[in-house]
Amino acid sequence: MAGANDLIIRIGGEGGEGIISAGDMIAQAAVRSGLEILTFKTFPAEIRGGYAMYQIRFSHEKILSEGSGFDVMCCFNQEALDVNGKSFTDGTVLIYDYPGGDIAEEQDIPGVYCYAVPMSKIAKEDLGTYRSKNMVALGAISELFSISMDSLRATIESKFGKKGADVVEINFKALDAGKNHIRENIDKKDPFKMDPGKPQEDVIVISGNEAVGLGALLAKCRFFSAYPITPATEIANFLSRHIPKFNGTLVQAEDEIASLANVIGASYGGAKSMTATSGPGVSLMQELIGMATMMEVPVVIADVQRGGPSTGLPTKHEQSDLFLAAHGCHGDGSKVVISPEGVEDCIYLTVEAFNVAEKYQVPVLLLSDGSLGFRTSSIKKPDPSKINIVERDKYDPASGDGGYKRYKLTESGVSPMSAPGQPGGNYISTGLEHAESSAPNYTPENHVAMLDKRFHKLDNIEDFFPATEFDEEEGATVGVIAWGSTIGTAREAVKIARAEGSKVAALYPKLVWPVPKKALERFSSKYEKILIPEINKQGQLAKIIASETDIKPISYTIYGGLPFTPRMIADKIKEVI
Amino acid sequence: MAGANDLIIRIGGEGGEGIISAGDMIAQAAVRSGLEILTFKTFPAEIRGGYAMYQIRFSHEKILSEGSGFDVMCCFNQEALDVNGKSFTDGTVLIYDYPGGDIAEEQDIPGVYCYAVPMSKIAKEDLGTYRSKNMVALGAISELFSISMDSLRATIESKFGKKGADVVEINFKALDAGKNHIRENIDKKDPFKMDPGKPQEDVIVISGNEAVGLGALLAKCRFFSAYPITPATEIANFLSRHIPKFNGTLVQAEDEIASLANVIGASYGGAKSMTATSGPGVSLMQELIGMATMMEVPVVIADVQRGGPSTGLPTKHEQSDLFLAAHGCHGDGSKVVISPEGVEDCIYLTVEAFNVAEKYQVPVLLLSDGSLGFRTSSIKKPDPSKINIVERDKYDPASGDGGYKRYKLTESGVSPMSAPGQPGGNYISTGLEHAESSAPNYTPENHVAMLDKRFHKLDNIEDFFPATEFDEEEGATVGVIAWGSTIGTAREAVKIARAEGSKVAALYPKLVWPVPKKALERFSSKYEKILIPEINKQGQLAKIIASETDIKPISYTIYGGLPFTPRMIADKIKEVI
Amino acid sequence: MATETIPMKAKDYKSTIPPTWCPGCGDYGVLNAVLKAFADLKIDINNTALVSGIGCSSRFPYFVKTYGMHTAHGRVLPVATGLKLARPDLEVIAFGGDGDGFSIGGGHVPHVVRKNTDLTYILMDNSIYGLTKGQCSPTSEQGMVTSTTPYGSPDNPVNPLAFCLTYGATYVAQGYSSKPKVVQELVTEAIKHRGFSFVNIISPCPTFNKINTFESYKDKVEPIPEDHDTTDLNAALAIALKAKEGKVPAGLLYQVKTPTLVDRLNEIRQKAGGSDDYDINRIIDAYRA
Amino acid sequence: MATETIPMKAKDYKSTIPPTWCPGCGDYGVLNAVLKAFADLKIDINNTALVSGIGCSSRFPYFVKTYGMHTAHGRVLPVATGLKLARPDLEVIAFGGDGDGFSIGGGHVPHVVRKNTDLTYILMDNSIYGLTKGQCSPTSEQGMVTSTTPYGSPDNPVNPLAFCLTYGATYVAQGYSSKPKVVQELVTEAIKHRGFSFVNIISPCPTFNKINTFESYKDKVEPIPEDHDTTDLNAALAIALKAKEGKVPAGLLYQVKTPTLVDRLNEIRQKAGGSDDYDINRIIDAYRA
Ligand SMILES: Cc1ncc(C[n+]2csc(CCOP(=O)(O)OP(=O)(O)O)c2C)c(N)n1
Ligand SMILES: Cc1ncc(C[n+]2csc(CCOP(=O)(O)OP(=O)(O)O)c2C)c(N)n1
Ligand code: SF4
Ligand code: SF4
Ligand SMILES: [Mg+2]
Ligand SMILES: [Mg+2]
Repeated sequence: MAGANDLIIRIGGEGGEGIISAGDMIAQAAVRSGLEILTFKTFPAEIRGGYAMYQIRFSHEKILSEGSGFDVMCCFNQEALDVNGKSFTDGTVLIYDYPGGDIAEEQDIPGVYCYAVPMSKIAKEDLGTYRSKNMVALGAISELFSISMDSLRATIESKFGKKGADVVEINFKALDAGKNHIRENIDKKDPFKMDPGKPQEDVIVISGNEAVGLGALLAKCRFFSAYPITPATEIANFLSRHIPKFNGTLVQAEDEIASLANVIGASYGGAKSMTATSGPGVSLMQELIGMATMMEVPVVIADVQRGGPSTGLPTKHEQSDLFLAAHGCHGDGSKVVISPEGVEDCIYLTVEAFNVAEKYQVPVLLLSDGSLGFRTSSIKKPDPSKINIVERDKYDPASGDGGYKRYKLTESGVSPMSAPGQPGGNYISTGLEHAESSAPNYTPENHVAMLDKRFHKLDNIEDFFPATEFDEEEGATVGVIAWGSTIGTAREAVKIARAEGSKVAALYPKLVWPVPKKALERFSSKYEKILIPEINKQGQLAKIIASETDIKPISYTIYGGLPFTPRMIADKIKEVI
Repeated sequence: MAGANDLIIRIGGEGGEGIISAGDMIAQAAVRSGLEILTFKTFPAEIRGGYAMYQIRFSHEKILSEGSGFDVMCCFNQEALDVNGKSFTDGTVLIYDYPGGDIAEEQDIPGVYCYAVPMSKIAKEDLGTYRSKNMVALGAISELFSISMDSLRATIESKFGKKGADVVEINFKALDAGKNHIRENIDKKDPFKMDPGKPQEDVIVISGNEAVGLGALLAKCRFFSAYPITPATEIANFLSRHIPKFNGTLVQAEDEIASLANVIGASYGGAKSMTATSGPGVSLMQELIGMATMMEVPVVIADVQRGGPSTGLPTKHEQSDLFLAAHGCHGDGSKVVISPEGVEDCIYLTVEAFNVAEKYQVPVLLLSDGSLGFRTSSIKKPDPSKINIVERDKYDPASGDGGYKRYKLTESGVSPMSAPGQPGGNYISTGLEHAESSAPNYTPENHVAMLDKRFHKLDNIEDFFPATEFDEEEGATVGVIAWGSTIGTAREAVKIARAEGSKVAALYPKLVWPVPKKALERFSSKYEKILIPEINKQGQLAKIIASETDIKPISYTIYGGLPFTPRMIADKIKEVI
Repeated sequence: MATETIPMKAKDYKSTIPPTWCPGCGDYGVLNAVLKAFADLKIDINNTALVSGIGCSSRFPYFVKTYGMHTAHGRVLPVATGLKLARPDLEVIAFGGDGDGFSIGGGHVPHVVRKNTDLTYILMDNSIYGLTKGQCSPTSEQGMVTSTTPYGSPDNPVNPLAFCLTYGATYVAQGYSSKPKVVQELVTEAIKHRGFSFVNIISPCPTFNKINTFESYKDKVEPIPEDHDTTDLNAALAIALKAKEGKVPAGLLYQVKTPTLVDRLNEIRQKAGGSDDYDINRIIDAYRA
Repeated sequence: MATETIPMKAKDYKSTIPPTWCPGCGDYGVLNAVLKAFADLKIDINNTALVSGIGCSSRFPYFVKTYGMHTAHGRVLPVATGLKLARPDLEVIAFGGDGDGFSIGGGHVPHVVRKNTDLTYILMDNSIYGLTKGQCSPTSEQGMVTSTTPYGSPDNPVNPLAFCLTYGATYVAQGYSSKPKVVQELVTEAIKHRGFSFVNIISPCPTFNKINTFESYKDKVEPIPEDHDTTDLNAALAIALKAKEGKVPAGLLYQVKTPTLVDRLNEIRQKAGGSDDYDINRIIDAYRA
């Protein structure tokens, strides 16, 4: 449930009924009218024949998470009612397709405001096209909760304008039909209403996946190769449209192994390079991630996590690839794992992922997740001129120190990297253990020196990438540590818990591997109990922190394919105190 | 250095000079004469042109490890002398090819007994064939340290008999030439000598890799598919000869992914099935290991670990795939990791790996390593009639409880498994999250129930497979925990430390994932400090134990591609006390 | 619970799980034709396993009453191979899509085919990635606009028929979802064939592929001439290569009899003196010093 | 440290790392021929990268002074592809063995080939796994005894030439390590070719392959007839399929000119209005509500 000036609307029904596009439009319209929005979607793993849901949270303030529950439920069919009915509480608003739709009975649920809107019937009988059902629903919703009709019309116009005036007209008519049905037949009793805000110039609405693509472009990524996979494909979709504009290259490879191989070859050649996939792809990439570690080639791998293991729950949400990301690859492999908390982070942490990869010449995994990838959010328009870009330490042919040593044992552990074309910089990049020159070398001394080098270079990463946020509280005994998209939820939970009188602190690391030890130790030294909520079975971050520090965290895991609600974490905080 | 009745001889030179076959023969001969042996080999990663070494440890008692250093070094060339020279100590015996060989100078090393034997010269000039050089060396060695010449001759006869009497004769002549050179020219001053033992009827000499193959046959493995890789290929070599004898199937697949896919298909069909590989193969198998977890198909994957990451050090020794084995696969994957300590374990723990896989319907990884795979040992001949074999819980069509539920939520978490051919047992084995029936199901409740099931079934594994050995000591403050082939070394180290007056206890887990919590906690509750020696950079078992229990281990890692010596661990024990 | 004794009709082979394909999907036609072939052949649901990879088409096994496996993307053939080799008594039929088979799974095809592995492989080719919502597939035309190729695909397509013929397949045929009778016949013969049989079925995806539609195939699908010699590899290759001209030959391209992988493995067992109760001590004793 | 200006001789291209191959290994002949081709072509060591997989043959790049990558088993082509696409200015040449290329790497070949990726691929075919000490390779004959096939291999071999032709390669040739002059010419032309060029070189492994020895090839290697039309795909396929009769055709089988992947990607950049200083704000602004 949302607070004041905060409204959560859900639309649910059969996949393919236009729920996603209706949701997108009302979200866009709300932003046009000056509101903040954050959306949340669930799809079936099948193309047709399953339950799909689109939730929009509206507010006048920055929104941090999906929120807890919902205020308004708009049901396109009986299944949507069944799935969501159990979550109705006192004061929930139910809008449902009746009569003439899939829902056979009139609803009269105690404590719930039930508004019947015959969406299917209006669409089919009055408008002559069943496909306009979603627009009828939008009209009803905007009328009921004062979402600006002008903004909605403007959104429709910019979306369908290209398809012709008649298409726009049909949609307008459907909107009006929905609006009029409310005006004429419904006696609004519920208290929900979103006042329009002050329209803002510098706001964009973008999804998490698109934001990763945008971040890559901002970081000057010029080579991208991937293989389609849910829920990561939209990163490729975005870049396929835009990377050629920068004379960059996009390859749809034959599989994930080939895509990472492409990326490693391109990065060896000097291009900032990236791939994007989900868990199954990351599993397949293990050998080559280790090769990138060994070759010390910078690469960025976005992993939009889904429910696992195996094919699992392709369209659901989980934070369960951390073990694989941090501890995967045979042998001792040094690499970095970064995880964004929200859509804005998807932009800026993608830039950071490139910076870290280039700075340390390592593979960097960027762990997003299905909810975040599909989420759209209103965020401040990024300013490209303010983006800080780090370049790899390049070999300088003029350095003139005799034979070039690709894997020179330097103090920092990072060795200048040449690129083909540079005279004197010739070397063979290799996955075999090698001497400084890059020639194969299997002596014990050399292997020790090179393993040390590859780990040592990351010793100071926490200072280079200090993206760990402290939210301290005097007198608190419990400190919450969250990662990835659970951070937003935890932020709200902490607010709620504090508002309800609990003392609680929080730490939000964006660097999850190597774990930011200094921050973790500083934080844990102040709070007796460390609570780590995360969405996986094993408590993966909690276990990694337990093994890397002296912290003995209390692990709080859920793993049903859905995000936490702030309420859940707030309750847990109280329980732990 | 070995103790009384304990001798370590090394032969070193260029790969391809017959060092490996000479070593094999003297080892065989020693066993024939009633000694115990344990060998250790290092090869170059290239076929030609690198240093190869064969070490044999002889004793009258059971041998637990490669030992510390060596007593006798037989150098075929200068490189062997350079590599090993730094490890000479007071009393080392050096036998070297001089004059007329690759070593240009006569050796006179203070404190070292230097015996020049012109092996190349004798072979070329007296015997007319350079290839007999290794036999000349053997003759000299057996004469010097009283390795039974009769046994050597018998070994040669049984090895070369098939090739004809003249081949045997040439080898005998070379042996004699070496022996005579010692008798005539060398004044033996060193004290080393191996008295023959009592020849034993029920002893075999077998390598770690062959032992894994034998274990598989004993477990009634009838399907094996693999892709060649050093240092695991000998498992496939062994099974390719023998599995067809049992009407079983061996496939050399096109890659490691296909080999595990083959194995999963075969096991679904009801056959006990296995693959064998090394780190790079395990990396490639990650996706399908997760699939086996999800499908609940029993499979055994032998990983003969080598130096990593990436191509790394293909012929060297490391225990660095534990993180990947335990924490690999995207999503939360339940699986089991077992690690043998020596050649005998390679037989019996392979049987156990099958038992665990079948009992729990999980993928089981058997982590051996390069040293152990190539090691030959004299061991007690296994008695097939004493092997305990566990079969999977099979679906009984007569159970008549209506529709078959492949993934039934039982109390133990294990569900009876049907095999094609069984009427009424039809189902679709799947990597998608599924309901009890096996039909796809993505509801939160179901995913939670199924994840819980897949982890829960392993809850009691420590009782089913209680292969954790306690070596307690009253009053000790330090407890050593070792795994894999480091166990043998640790056993000797503990003996040494105790002999030298230290109080120390030890725990030897063979089940490394899920960690045997009860054993670890019982053990750690008694000893203040827990020391974990292992051969990898990160201290992988130490970290996993730290994350799964309250133990804060002291991690002792080396990672030069070679095993520990008992001396190193003994010294560390003292340092920690 | 006993094996069915009354002959089953096509519809009797349907499981209780209703297909999740979009209305109008070509895969329905394939399902119906395959079920008819099953009825024709009196397929025993207990001794048959349908194995698939990942994709819309790979959902196939769920909709049939036999045994089956829904594996990982691209791994249908090696999984099916393992099952067949461990259980030569079973009828093992592999199903999948163009991406599953010829993109991520393309490395397995040559080997499963050259070994003449005793499998039937039924591929539903829609020239698109259906399940992931419309990306370019290995059989998509060069220039095709999809979500990952907004400026048109730069890639020439693969030719599944020509590939399998060159790999040494011993049965190669092509059908079209809208001609269920032909598909049924080709599938029936493919299942009867000993060794590897490949049936490529053009099965349009109306949801995501707006180029290779049922409409577009109307004039392209051409029955293979009656007089085509199905034992002539060169002639078969020539037909397969017609794809370049936009033609879709339908019918049997090639069929020959050669020893299968199961045959060869049996030979090996014989050479090794294989028996179900071989005495393992004979192996162990060879390791005595 | 400046780019070499005096023309380099073949031996000048040798790095300081001596080859680690066994005495008598066919790969020495390939190395020498390739170095001569480099000298012929005045290859610039700074603008050339040799990329390989894993195997004896894949050690090749270490022995040459250019840039290079020694990658993972089977991944030579996709790594080389990435490098070439990111740096079309470079000469990128891929090297590997029969196992690397056609077993574990066999899934990449069709795609790299059909896309006409601008690479030269030189494969040293010894019909064995050399580096892992003698197992059956995808080009090993059926019946061959190796360490993993003690009763003889059950598998029919692959045909690299026929595969690449069917995949749509635009340059396909075969050489033999003992005929270095021919190899040198074929490699020279392959490097000059725009698009994907494939040179299969029979390169015996005297250490582990006792069947396909230099001796055994003496009567098998046959120059391709002078009058062969190298633009005739069917004729080329017919020659490639001669392998079945134990023949080893040597020479150029096929060469045609068609747009390359680099060409196609340039077209896409043009369509997209690509420029090095495209204003990213134009993209961002499209996301305003
Ligand atoms: C390792 C892996 N990579 C990617 C995916 C995502 N994926 C699922 S189906 C599919 C392609 C489906 O296309 P096709 O095989 O042609 O089947 P169709 O849906 O068209 O029938 C992809 C890329 C996956 N499941 N696993
Ligand atoms: C993933 C992986 N699997 C297996 C291996 C082991 N391996 C190294 S080289 C090789 C085969 C070599 O054969 P080929 O490619 O023909 O090259 P050759 O040595 O004969 O030149 C194998 C199987 C590996 N390095 N990596
Ligand atoms: S998306 Fe295409 S292939 Fe998939 S079910 Fe729908 S129509 Fe069929
Ligand atoms: S093993 Fe064979 S391929 Fe390898 S270097 Fe030796 S001869 Fe050449
Ligand atoms: Mg498809
Ligand atoms: Mg080879």
